[in-house]
Amino acid sequence: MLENAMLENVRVLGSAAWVFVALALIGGALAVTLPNILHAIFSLALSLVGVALLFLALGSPFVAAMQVLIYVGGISVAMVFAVMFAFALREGPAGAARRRRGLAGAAALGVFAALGPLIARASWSPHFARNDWTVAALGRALLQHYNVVFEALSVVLLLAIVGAIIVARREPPQ
Amino acid sequence: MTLQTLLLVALALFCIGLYGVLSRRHLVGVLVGLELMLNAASLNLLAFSRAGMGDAVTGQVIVLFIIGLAAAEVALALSIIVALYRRRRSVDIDRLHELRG
Amino acid sequence: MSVLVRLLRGIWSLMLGLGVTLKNLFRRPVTQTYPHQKPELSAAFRSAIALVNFPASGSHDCVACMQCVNICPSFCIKVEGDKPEGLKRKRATVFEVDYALCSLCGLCIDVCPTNTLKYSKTYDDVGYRRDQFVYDLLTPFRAGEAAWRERARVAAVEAAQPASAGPAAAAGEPEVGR
Amino acid sequence: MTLHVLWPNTALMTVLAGAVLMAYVAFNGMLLVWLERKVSARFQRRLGPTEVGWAGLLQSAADVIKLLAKQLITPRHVDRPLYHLAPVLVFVPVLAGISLFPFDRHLQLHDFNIGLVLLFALAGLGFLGIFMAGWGSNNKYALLGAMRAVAQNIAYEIPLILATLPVVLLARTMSLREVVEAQHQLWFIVQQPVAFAIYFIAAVAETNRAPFDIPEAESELVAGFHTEYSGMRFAFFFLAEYTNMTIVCMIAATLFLGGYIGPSWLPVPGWVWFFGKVYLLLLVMMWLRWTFPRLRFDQLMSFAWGVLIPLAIVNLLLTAVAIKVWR
Amino acid sequence: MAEIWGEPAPQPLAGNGDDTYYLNMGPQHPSMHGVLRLLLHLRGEEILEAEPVIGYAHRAHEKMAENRNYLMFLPNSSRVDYLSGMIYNLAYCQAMERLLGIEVPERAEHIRVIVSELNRISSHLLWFGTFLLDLGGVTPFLYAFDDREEILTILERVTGSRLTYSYGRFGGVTQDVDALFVEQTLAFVARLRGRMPDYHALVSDNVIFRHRCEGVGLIDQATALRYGVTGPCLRACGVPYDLRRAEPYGIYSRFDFEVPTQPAGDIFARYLVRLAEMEQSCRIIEQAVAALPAGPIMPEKQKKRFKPEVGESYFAVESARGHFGIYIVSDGSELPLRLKLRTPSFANLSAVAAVLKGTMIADTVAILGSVDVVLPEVDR
Repeated sequence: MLENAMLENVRVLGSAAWVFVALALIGGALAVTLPNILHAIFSLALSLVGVALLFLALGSPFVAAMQVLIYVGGISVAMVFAVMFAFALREGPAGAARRRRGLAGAAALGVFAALGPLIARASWSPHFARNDWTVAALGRALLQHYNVVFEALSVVLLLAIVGAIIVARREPPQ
Repeated sequence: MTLQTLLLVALALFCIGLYGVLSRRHLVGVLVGLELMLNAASLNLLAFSRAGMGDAVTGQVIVLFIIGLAAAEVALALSIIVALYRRRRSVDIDRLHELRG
Repeated sequence: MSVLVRLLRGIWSLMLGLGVTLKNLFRRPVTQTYPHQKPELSAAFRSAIALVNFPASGSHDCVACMQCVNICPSFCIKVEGDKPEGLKRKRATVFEVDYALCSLCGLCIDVCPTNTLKYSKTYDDVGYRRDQFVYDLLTPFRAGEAAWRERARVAAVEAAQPASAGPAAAAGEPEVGR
Repeated sequence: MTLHVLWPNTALMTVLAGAVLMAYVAFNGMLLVWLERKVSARFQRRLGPTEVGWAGLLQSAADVIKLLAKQLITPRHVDRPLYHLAPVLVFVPVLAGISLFPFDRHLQLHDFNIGLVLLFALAGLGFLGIFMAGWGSNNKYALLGAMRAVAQNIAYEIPLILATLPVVLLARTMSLREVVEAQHQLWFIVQQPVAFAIYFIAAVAETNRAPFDIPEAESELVAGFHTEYSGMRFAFFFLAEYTNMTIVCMIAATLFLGGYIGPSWLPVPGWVWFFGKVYLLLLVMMWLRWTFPRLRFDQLMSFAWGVLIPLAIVNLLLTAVAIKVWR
Repeated sequence: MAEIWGEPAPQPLAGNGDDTYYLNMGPQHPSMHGVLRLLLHLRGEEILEAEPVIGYAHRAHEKMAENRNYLMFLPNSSRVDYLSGMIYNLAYCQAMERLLGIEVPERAEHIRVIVSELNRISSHLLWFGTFLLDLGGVTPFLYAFDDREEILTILERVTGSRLTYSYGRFGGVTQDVDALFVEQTLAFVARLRGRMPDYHALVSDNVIFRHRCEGVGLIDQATALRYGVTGPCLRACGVPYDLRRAEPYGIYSRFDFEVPTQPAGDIFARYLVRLAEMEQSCRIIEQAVAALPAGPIMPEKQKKRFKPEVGESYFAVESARGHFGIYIVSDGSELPLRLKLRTPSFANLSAVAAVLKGTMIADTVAILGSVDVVLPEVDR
């Protein structure tokens, strides 16, 4: 498009969103670095809340609510639940993981270095402010256009529940 | 904040998650990293949806699917981790690797 | 169907319980608002022991026989006595009770030969230190002690003379019985 | 080009509304504590608070002063960040939740078109705070209490949501104000008595009130997840709990009892109706609490999964079929 | 915890390497009935093992007896079990009367029966309240205490004390009763009977209560007999053993009453037995009041010092909790050579430890409450 350069500078979010970005990134950074795994999960929850707020700011309150309801209220709680009852909480000796950390950091930085400039340089053709969705539209899309996916997902969830129960069940004492 | 900045933020989140997945020895720690990566993807999708790439609903629908799938994934992963822990008394990736076979 | 019947029966039982509490909601509270409403003490109410003030003699009649000291399971009574001049019986000069130790069994009252021990009726003693509960039972009698001794001496002297009245005047008949 | 933000219009408005809500939450907490004491006392043929203020009305204020003045004790063995964060994290979602309601026709901060979903999402946030408290306290009673609380809340959130769905079907909206507006002819409790019953029972369980007060069963777990908290931190939990009660009763009043709608011939403002209904429901919750013994944990769970959820699903299906037939 | 079990635990909550952990319930805990300490080995909420640790309320009553003369032990007797202090107090008096060969006047015997049964009812009422409190029901607790208050007021008028009555003396009782006492007692019996429908509606029929109680905490007959369980707990296993009937003491053989039993052996059976026992106590009270003769309350000749012959005596009564026995060995001096108390709670608590395995924490509290242990009585 012709006006690419101009359009790229159009703001999708207000500057208040930087707070949410900070929340998401700091929470994420803590989640991958804190040695105590429970602290890590709680930081993940913080990051998820940040992402949910970003969703909200992006004009998708329903998705944001679902993110909080399922991700924060469900998934992270399930993680905490599992960790509390079953696991040795702290990781092994820190020194043993140093090399791994170095490699992981290099890999992550590498990905960022590879993709970041691409994103920065790529030209997008955004045409904004389409706010024409409602919960009803979302529901119609889910149940009509994406019906097969929706049903498949529900089957997957059911299977996951059954599978989880079977796998995690304590073997009866013999 | 422009679309580009938002995409960079999502990339940063993705890389943080990647770092977590690669550096953690604790299985749940790996799972935490994975969730971060999934969220980065969701953020991307919504940003595009917002920016009018595709129709307004599709991006949101896919994010909803991601959330649902993540729930299933975490449930299964956690149950597998619990079962592994019961059998091997460890959630350390390296030790699990050594114990294979 | 039986599940439904059980469910309904369960709900009905809960309703009955709610009925009971609702009924009591509208009944008069039974609370005594203590500092505003003082309790009525029964005649038998037991509090720390005290010495009876016999009207006839105007004083107590502790003869320091030590029976209460010896019977006390808590070892909380301390009695000392001397023999006033001219009298046959001893007379208490110290009578202390450590109320913090007392178990209010009443054995001392049972054994008292002169029935000069009784329960007091104070129920609201407070203190910050334990030694505040060491009661000196002779306190109310201190003022009249010298006069009593003088009267008793005179009575004893009179009793020694054959013409005078009986010796009962000094001791006095106990009128606080149990 | 800024996208519209879903908060009240200006920053000043936001701050003001927040302050008013804070004040209401604090006042409401104090009022409910006083009410609970008074009501429980009368159920038990006692007097309750009588000394501070008329009929002991200032007793709660005196307690707040006491709690404020108390030393904040941090036990040595706690997980500090979690221990300190938990009370706030429990309290914030509750505060946010109470800001969503239409107290009167024109008395609402912002009418979200998915207000109901937001409410449940916020309720989900509270679990994490409870978990943090339970784990951070590093105390087995607290941990057990947190476990129980979260398991119970998740189990009862399902019937809670399922019981509100028939109302959504009937009102064809998830906006709280529109749900209320849909009840001008008939309160939804008339059409949905079973849903209301399920909702109310699940709501009592959600707020950890007797007979579902298993997470803080004092005869079993001492005080559950807030065993190690004292002073103002404890007060936060306490306040969150009472505000939570208020919120579930507000939802019930909004969804089933016509919210701010009352008989139109009476010259009574809508908010009076709203709060009247809310406090009536709160009184019923107190009545339940002071009548029944506590369930056992597994019984509680099987009651949710075995009775409430099937009942709620059947009710939802029947409602859906009925709507399809009659509309 | 960790050091007791010989396991290092840097993270107290990390558990024992598997998903089990230990919980130290008590000695300071809201529902440990005093100072019982239960060491629970748990998986989740399920109890793998439970070990009661007792001794926190040990006051050496038996040793104290050996260092005091017979009379001086009187106040101790009602403090062994402060909830049925009257029964224990009178039991000690009766044991001494057997040892000393003292005859008790008729009127005193009747008064003893009346106050004992009143005390039994008050103990059962307190149990009723605290048991419901253990189950989370606060209101029945206060209703029961309201009723119990009446008994305490009645007994206070006669004995001067509300809980630890040193009312008995060797040969009789300290105070005589009057017409008002009789009136109040009968009024209380009527009041209690009037309250029973409320209790049943509020508690016995309540579906939540039933679910908490029925089939929980099963003590079968064999276990009960093996551990020497007595009192309501034994009668709830279908054994109609009541000392008032099995080996009547005092004048209990004259009264017409039933020994309520239940076959099930669970918490609910114990609950029903106690409630039925309150009614039976009411019947005994009515008969004793009707037959209350005039006369002295102490023997004509009262001794001040008691020196039993060389010998021994065992006397057992049915307390509110079961078989309470006093065994006294006399060497002919003013001090007992040995005084041994057989307390029912001790045996009952032992049986509880055996049945706790496999239950949940909430059940533990309910079972412990249903057995009605008084810890100072266990420790003595």
